[in-house]
Parts: sequence; structure tokens; C-alpha cells
Amino acid sequence: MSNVTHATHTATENDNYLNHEKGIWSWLSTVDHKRIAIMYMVSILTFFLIGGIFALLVRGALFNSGENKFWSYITPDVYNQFMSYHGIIMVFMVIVPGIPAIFGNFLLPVMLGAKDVAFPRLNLASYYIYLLGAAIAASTLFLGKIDTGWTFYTPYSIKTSTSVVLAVLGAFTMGMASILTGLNFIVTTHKLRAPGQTMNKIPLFVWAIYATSIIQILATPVLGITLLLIGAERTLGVGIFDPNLGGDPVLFQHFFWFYSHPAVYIMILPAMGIVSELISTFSRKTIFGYTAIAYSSLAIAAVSFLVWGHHMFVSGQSEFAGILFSVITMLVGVPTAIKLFNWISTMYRGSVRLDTPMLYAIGFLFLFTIGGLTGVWLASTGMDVHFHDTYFVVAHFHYVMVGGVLMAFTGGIFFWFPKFFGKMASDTLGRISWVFVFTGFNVTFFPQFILGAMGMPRRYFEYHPAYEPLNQISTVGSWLIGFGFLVALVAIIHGLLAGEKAGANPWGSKTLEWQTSSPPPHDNFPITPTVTAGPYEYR
Amino acid sequence: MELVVQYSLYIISMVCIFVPFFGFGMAPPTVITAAVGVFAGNAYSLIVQQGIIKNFIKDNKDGGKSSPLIPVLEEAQKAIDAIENPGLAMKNDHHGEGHNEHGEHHIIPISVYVGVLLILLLGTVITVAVAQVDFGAMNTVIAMLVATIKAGFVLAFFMHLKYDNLLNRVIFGSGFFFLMLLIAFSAADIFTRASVVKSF
Amino acid sequence: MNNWLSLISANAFMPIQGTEIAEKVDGFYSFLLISSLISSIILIGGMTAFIIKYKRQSANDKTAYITHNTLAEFTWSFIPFVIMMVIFYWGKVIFNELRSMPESASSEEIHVVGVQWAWNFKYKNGIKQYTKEGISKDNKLGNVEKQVMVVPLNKPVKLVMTSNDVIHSFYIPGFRNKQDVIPGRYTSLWFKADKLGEYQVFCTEYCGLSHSQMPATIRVLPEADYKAWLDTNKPAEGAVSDAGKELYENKCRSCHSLDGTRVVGPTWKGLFGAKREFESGPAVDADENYLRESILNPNAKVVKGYPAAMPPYAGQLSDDELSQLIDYIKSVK
Amino acid sequence: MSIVKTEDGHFHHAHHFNSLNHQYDSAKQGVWLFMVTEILMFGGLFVAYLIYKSIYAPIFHVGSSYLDVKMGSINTIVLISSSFTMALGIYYNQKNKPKQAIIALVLTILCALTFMVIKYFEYSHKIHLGLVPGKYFSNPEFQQKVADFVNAMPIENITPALSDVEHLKKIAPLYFGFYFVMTGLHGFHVIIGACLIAWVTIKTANNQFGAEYYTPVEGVGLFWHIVDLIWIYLFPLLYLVG
Repeated sequence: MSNVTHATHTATENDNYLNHEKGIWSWLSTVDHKRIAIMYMVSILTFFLIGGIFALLVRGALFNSGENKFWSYITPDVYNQFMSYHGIIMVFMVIVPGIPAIFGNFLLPVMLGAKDVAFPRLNLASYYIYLLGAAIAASTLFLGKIDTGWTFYTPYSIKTSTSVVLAVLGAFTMGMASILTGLNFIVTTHKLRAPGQTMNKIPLFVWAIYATSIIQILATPVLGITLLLIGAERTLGVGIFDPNLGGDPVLFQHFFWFYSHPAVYIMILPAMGIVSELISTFSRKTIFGYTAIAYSSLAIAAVSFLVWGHHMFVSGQSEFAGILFSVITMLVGVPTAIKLFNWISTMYRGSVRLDTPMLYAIGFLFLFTIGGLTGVWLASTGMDVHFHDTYFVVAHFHYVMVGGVLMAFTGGIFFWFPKFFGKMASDTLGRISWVFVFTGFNVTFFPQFILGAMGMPRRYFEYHPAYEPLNQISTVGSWLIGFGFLVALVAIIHGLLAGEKAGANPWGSKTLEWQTSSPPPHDNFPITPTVTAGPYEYR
Repeated sequence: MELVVQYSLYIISMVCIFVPFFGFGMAPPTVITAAVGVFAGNAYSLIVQQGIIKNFIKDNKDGGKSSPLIPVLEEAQKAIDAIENPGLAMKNDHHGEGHNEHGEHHIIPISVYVGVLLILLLGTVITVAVAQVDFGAMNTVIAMLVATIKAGFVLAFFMHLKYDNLLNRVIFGSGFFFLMLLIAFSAADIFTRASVVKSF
Repeated sequence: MNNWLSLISANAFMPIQGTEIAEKVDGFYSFLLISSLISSIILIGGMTAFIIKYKRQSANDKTAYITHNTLAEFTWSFIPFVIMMVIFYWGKVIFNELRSMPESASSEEIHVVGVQWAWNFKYKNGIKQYTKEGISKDNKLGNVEKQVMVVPLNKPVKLVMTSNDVIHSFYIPGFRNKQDVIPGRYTSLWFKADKLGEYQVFCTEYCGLSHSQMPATIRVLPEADYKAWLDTNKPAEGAVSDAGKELYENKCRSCHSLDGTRVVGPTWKGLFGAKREFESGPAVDADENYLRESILNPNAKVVKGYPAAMPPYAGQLSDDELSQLIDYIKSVK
Repeated sequence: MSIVKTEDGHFHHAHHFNSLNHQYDSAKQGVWLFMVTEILMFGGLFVAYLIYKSIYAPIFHVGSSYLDVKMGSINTIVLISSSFTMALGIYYNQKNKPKQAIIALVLTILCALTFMVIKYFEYSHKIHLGLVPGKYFSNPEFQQKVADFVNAMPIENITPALSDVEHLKKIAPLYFGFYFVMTGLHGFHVIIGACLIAWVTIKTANNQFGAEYYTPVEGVGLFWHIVDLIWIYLFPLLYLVG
């Protein structure tokens, strides 16, 4: 309470956003950012489940090197479809919108002391646009499938007989939802901060979401036009990306990665924001180097636009461009290193408690360190020529995307669960899930580094028998991860149904969202708070 | 730390932006002008928007030993405040809610709109007329120059950007900035590709 | 430099080294591995130590209030910066070496054409190393009769590569080298193999149905043997090349066999005039119109039991080429 | 964001803002951010256009000679005038003069329709001649003209990309790919803009705006000016400098 002068605890615990209005329709037509966040959560967790099933199928198919798969239905084209759906669902439907749409929507206004986001109706609209996009993309499951991988590389995406037009239309629509969400967050952060809540006092999670939103605004439109051009290419044959008509497929890759490289920071930056909150709270210590972490988020966002060519070192890009992109990519490592060191120093002379959310944060640090360091390998041109498009890359980005983003995501769910629903999720179940996810993750993806070094290319249905033992270890690991996430799901459902009642601030955190009741009232705070001190004043 | 981070960021982006141009061997004056421009822009934003001088004065004034620099800086800050028309625009963004009460919106008189319309029509005539004459490669340059001037008028008056706050100008400018990055880096690849010679 | 690194044998997981550059790459790899190990020990070790040492003792522990430390922050941003610049430079040197083609390489030039899903090689004296057999379902990857590129020992070889359909990528793990193969333009690659033996080639750019079924082999022979191989396999002077057969080998061979084996698509053996049954729609006899339609728009009628995997060739074959190809199909009995 | 006009003719701002002005500033910032995304989306096309134009200049040169500069110029003037009337629409709303505002906004919609009608004539002419993107292209005369143009070029101007005339003939439809995609996307924005203007016209007619609150008119105006802005660049690039 030290950083808020007005008393914000409310005696009327009965009135909160969950019971403010009743009925399904009140949910579907709500403009309350908290309810929209819950609706996002339900949809995204559903998509995550589906994407996860595809992941398990992909790993299952790779258990054997040859044609004899565990299930005769899995032929090469079915495998390619599984692999594509896994990528498209996980990237466009789960990880890109995941943290901003759920936690950003719920927490950003509360952390700023605002009553709602700047444009509440736009917020609802972007949810439905997102659902529409997801529905369009999902319709390809019944209308011709999709087998291009999530990258839609031309000319394959122009030539394949699968329904690429629908898929890119879906991704385009979801991109629009992403733009609108980002726009909403930027204006909210600029305009709706509570009195006294200066940019130097907003929590680091808000900084992360803010930096993310900037990337969403600046990068997504280019993806939009690229995807539209693929559609135009297939229907009209405009020729911009089709080599048969004079186009340059490498230009497509430039356009695609101009979005998709910053997009990996759309994914990881919010996760870093969550980890900043978790580590500070569970070390009960002020964050080390607030300014450095905040600015490094912006630095990563800015530099992320200048490094996309490191996906294209061997793609027929010129040698000069390769070296140029390589040196800039190295620079991304600096702000990332700053963040890692600052988190670890935050624990120094703190009071560290390993509850489930903190375990996930530790898991993030562990896995992200490995993911980040291998990223440096891939950024150096000479090494990447060998590793490009092998399992080394697969392992690297899963360490960052799953080990980084999903660990932080799950940690965030356990951390803010009491704030969302006013109930505690089971800590025991949470810890069990962490053990399975963490060990399973390393069992799955560490062997893939070795496979990559040995030269196994990615997106292979059949592979050389020499790679079989490591692939089998990897597949077994994927079952462990699957089980771990199931346990986490059980913990969430159990918490919803039978969780014990949570107080306003069960973890003893200092940021603004914990100063209101759990769950928060309809307008977030009974009286608009006045902020007088920073977000991490653990004195 | 703030300054260190900011300047390192700044140097990083300088390197990023100018390396492709150095690679092309573009005229050094262009690079120097651009570099000076960006430096000036950054200094401006540091001094005016972030109030570096203001903070420095505040931090050092009550520190006991007042430096001889302080009075000079105070004068400078006063001058900046006078230019920047205090109480408007940027103040809002830095103090969040509660400071947004600033009178009526600026209304541009019709005469200005008519003037802009005439300029735009004139610009169109010039563009079409110039295109009939063959200046070689200069045709594109002239056409783009005229188009940019026209666009500037639309932005400044029709879209009221001239009277808008700095943040909106920065937001809009950033769109063009990132577009330049897309062009520069795609071109840095496409126009430096080695040609492959087949011997049979 | 590489000597002391190789003592640690950190490159145990890398494939065999077939070129001088591969050894340099492995030296760099060892450096990266060791420096990353040290970094992760510092980071993860520090983290673990802090978790244990500063474990929460009571519900209201007092903690230190440290907001920042400029010197420390500068140090841990500057040192990684320096290390990363070293890594960048080292990588750049190797990359330049991989990419800068020696003059002498053009004397041993081989043309590589990627097709869905095979590699075709062509030599200066007219030798064509095309797929010997379509890759059948019964053949496991290890024992397929693969496309073989024969190259001389200790001589730089230049590959000029292009693709007929989609992007492929020519990857030789043993040489630590890789280059995408792009339709509509040429890319190049060079290597100087300094050990005898056979080296695996993979396609590493996703190219559709049988992406994983595009292996090839580079066979390194001593120069004398190589010369002999060139002479014995040289096509006879004045051999008339059959245009239809040429098209078949370039575009169709990887999916359609001539001897009845099932590959990706149906075999061409006895195709002309046979009755065709489809996934949907009535059966028809394979006449010229049917063949023409199936080449230009293959998904209109998909033969029962086969995937709809063939790309449409409308706009890619001229009318002449189309009739040559159909004539060739007619000739396959 | 719902704004209610009360009995006494004043407006209430939404509950999460401090004042009407606060809401106006926020909304405008939102619109500006959206404009950035518009610029970047069209920007992608412009980048591709500039790159291909510099590689295959002859195709673009010959292609632009097939466009009707007269119609393009008229369209430019129409669009610029519509921008002017749109600005007037905002001006009269600021001055609390709904009648004049409605006239200005209706004029803007008419301009948009004129633009689309002229565009329709241009399109149907092109389609009639078979000057359409690659898949449906059927105008050998155009391809021949490109070939003739390249053959007439001085030898020192012929870059490797232009050396194969047959290839150039094959890829010549690229120009019309760009033409239709760029003007098509722009035309789509014109239609959206006209619908939005119709929406604010109706709201103005229902007396829902005034000097205190005219944010939607301002926002739609910004969008309309961006549409104009893009055309200001499209016109010389496609019609004139090819």
C-alpha cells in the first residue's frame, strides 16, 4: 500500500467484474477489458490445446526414421499438414496474441490506474476480428488443408494445391486484430495513466507491452500486404513474388521477415515483462536497474526491425547484406544480456520464495539463457551456414518460444490467477506441472541441438536412421511436456471450482493491480488512485 | 544509466542506418547532413522533451555547492520554454491524466484551406507538365519531389498536423522512417548480389 | 588456434570434415560451445546460488534496497558486446571464405537443378546424372539409388544451381556448406573436398510432399579416377536428344516411374489408353485430352489412391513441349 | 467511447476519460497510429514497385504509356477537391454549422463516387484490351512493344536483367500486376472511406456533432486525407514516370 495514497480496498467485495452483470450475452457484448481478457484466455487456451495436439502428432510421427509410422494415416502430406497447422496455430493464434491479449488486456489498465483501455469497443471488436481470423484459418481444415508451413514461402505457396488463400486471409485478419490491440495499448499507456503515474513509475510489464505494441503497429501492416499479395498471386498471378512471372521469391522473404522477425519480439517481450514482475515479487526486492530494463525493451523493439536478414543468410541474399544483418543481430544480444543480468541481480540479497509462479520464472531464466546463447551462434554468418534450417534452429526457437514465452505465460497464469478469479490455484499441482514441463522440455529439445549439429534438416518426414535414437528421446520428452501442461490445466480448473478464497494481495506484491480487491470491481478502483512512488518499493 | 542506454541505442541505430549507404558509396555530404540532422533531433528531444537541463538544474541546485554553470543553463532553459510555448501538447504526455484541459481546438480559417487547394492543383499541373518533357532519370526525382511537397501540404493543413502535438507528428513520421528501413535493407541485398557466370 | 581447441574434442557431434573450411567451422563451433558453457554457468550458476543463499526465511524478511549500479550494468553490457563482436568477426571471416569462389573453380563447373523432388547434375562434357530410379516407397532412405555427383579430390569445384519449380536448398553437412536453389535465377556454391569418400546431400528448404526424399551423394574420387569416370560416361557424339525424354527427366521423373513402380504419382508404364479411376467422378480412358488436362490442371482428376500433390503446369510448358511430353508418354509401354 | 448528447445540448465524455478534450486527444492519437499502419501497408507495395522498376525499367516505361494520363489527372483533381471539401466538413462542424457541413460531406462522397466511376472506365478499358495481371494477360502487342523498346536501347544501357528479351516479354504483365493491385487496394480504401463519410454525414444530420464533439468527423477526415495522400504518390509513379 505504500505507493498509493488513496485507500483503494473496497468493502463491497461482492461487486466485482465477474458478477457485475449476469448472463452469456453480458459476456459476449461486454466492453470491460477484464472480461475481454477472460474471453481471450478461453479461446487462446483452446487453440493452445489444439496446437499442442498437433505438436504431439508431429513428434509421434518422428519416432521412427522411416515410413512405418505409429499410425498408418500419417503419410508425408498428412505430416506436412500437421507441421503447418502446429506452426500456424502456435504462432498466429497462441503466442503472438497470447500474453498481450490476456494479461495485457486485463492488467495494463489496472497497472496504470485507469478504468478501462482507451477504446473499449475497439477492444471487443478486435477480439471478434481475432476469432473471425481464427475461424477462417481453421476452415482450411475442412476446405483443402494447408501444407506450406507457417512461413508461406513462395513459390511453394503459389504452387501447392492446398487452400493457401484462406489461410493467409485468416492470418491477415488476425494480424488486424493484433494491430488494433496494439494501438489501443499505446494510447492507453500515453493517455490514461492515473495521476502521478509517470512513465518512470509504470511497472515493467507495462513497458514490455508498450514496446510490443509499437512493434505490432509498425510490423504487422507489412505482413498484411505480403499475405494479400500471396492471395493476389494465386488468384490473379500478379507476379511480384512468382519467379515464373518475373517476381523475386527472396523479396518475399524480405517482406515476410520484416514482420516475422520483430514478431518473435512481439512474443518474447511481454514474457520478459511478466518475468520482471515475478522475480521482483518473489524476491520481495526492488527490481535492479528499472530504467535499464525498461529502455532495453525499447532498444530490442527498435533493433528488431534491422535484423530480419539473419533468417536469409543462405537464401540467395547477397554476401554484403548477410554480413550487415549479422553485425546488427549481434547488437540485439546486448539489451538481452542486460535484462538477464538485471533479473539475476534482483535476487541478490533478496528474500526468494519458490512458489509455482517463481518456479516458472526460474525455468524461464534457465531456458532463455540457453535459447539466447544459441541465438548468438545462429547470428554469426559462418556458423549459421551449417545450422540454417536444421534441427538446431528448431531447438533454438523452441527454447525461446516455449521455454521462454510459454514458461512465462504459465507462470503469469498462476501468479495472476487470484487476481483474475479471486481464488488460489493449487500450488502443489502447479509445482508438479512445472517439474514435468521443465524436465520434459529439456528432454525434448536438448537432443535437437545435437541433431542439428549432426546435420538433420527440419521439416523432414523421414530421416536418416542414424538420427533415430535422439529423435526417440525427443518424442518421449514431448509426452512429458504434454502431461505437464495437462496437470497445469487441471490445477487451473481445480482452482476455478474449488480454489480457496484469495485476498487482495496474496503474494505481497507492490504493483498497482494488487492494491484493488480480487477480483477487481467493474471500474478497477473504487476511487482513482494517486501514485506517489515507483512500482517496486520493497523497503 | 538512462543516458548511457539512450546514447548506445542511438549509436546502434546510426550504425544500422548508415552502413548500407556507406556500402553503396553514396555521396559523403548526404551522410554527414543526415547524421548532423539526426544528432540535432536527438539533442532537441533530450533537452526539450525530456527536460535534461531542467532536471540537471533541479538535481544540482539544492546539492549545496552550486556550480557556475547553473545560471547559464537556467537562461537557456528559459529561452527553450519560451520557444516551446509551455502548457501545451507535450506536457500532457508527460504528466498523464489531469493536465489535459487546454482550451479550444485550433480552427484553421477557410482561406488557408482554399490556398492549399490551389497549391495542390498547381502541383498536379506541374507534375503532368514536367512529365511531358524528358529529363531522363530526373523525371522520377522531380515527380517525387512535387508529390512530397503536395503531401506535406495535405499533412500540415488538411490533416492539421502543423497545429497538432509533437507526439502525433513523431508517430506519423515513424511510419515513413520504418518504410525507409524496409527499402534500404531490401535494396542493400538486391543491388549487391553477385552475378553468377555460367561457363557452359 | 584450432589445435588446442580440438584437444577438448568439443566438436564430437559435428559430421565428418570433408574440407579445410569444415575444420575451421568446427574450430569456431568449439569456441562458441565453450564460451556459451562458461556464460551459462555464470548465469545459471549465479541464479541458483542466489536462490539458495537468499531463500526466504520468514514471512517478513527485510531485503536490500538496490535500485541500480551503473558500473556493474556498464560492465555486463560492454563485455558481452565485445565478445559478440569477436563472434561476429570470426563468423564473417569463415563466411567470406565459404562464399568467395577461387578463380580455378570454374574449370570444374557442375550445373545443379533442383526439381520436386530430386537433384539433377550436369557436367561440361554432357554427362547427366539424373535420378536412376524414382524413389519408391519400398526403398528406405539409406539404400536408395541416389543421385550421385562425382567430384575430384583437392580441386575446387563450382556448382551453378537453379530450380525448376520451388525453392530448394543444397546442403552438404560434411562440407558445412549450404545454399538455397531458387527458380528463375542462379546461385552458386564452391568447395574443395580434401578427403576421399561419399558425402551426404540434403534439401533443407521445405519444398512439399517429398521434401525429405531429396538426398544425393557427392562422391570424391582421386583426380585420375575422376578423369576416367568423365571419359567413360561421356555421352556419344551426336546422340540425338529426345525432347520429350528430356522434359520427363527434368520435370516428371521424381514422381512418375517408367517401370511400374509406385512413386509419388502413378507410373507411366502402359498409361496411354488405360482406364483411369478417380477419387471422384467417372472413370475415363487415358487419351490425349485426359493427359493434357492432367498435366496442366492435375487436380481436376486425381487418380484413386494417390495424393493430390502435383503442381499445375499450366503456363510453364509451351504447346510444343506439351505435345512432345504427351508423345513421350505414349511411347512408354 | 459512446458519447451522449444531453437535453441541454452538451456532450458527456466516456467514463474512463477526464474530459471531452482528453477523449478527443486520445481518439486522435489512435487514428494517427492507425494511419501509420496504412502507410506501412501501402509502403510495402511501393517498395516492391520501386525495386522492380529499377530492375525492369523498360517494362514500366512502356506500361505507363498504356495508361490514360487524362483520366488519371482528372481523378487526381477530383480526389484533391474531395480532400478540400472533407476539410470544410470538419471546419463547419467545428463552427457548429451542420447544414454547411452536410453539404461539404455530401460533396466529398460525390467526389469519391466520381473517382470510382472514372476508375471503372479505366479498368474496363484495360480488361477489354487484355492488359490484366499475369494469369489472364492476353495482349501480345504490349509484350512486343516492350521487346522493341529494349532492342532500341543503346547497348551500354542494357543490364544483365534486360539481356534476355524473350524473358522480358514473358514477364511484361508484371506492370499490370502492380497497376491493378495498387489501384485496386487504393480503390478499396476509397469505397471504405466513402462509407465512413456517409456514416458521419448521417450523424451530422442527426445533430450528433458540434463544436464540442466532432471526433469521428476528424478521424474519418484523417483517413480520407491518407487515401488522397497515397494517390498523390500513386498517380505520378504509375501514370507519369514509368
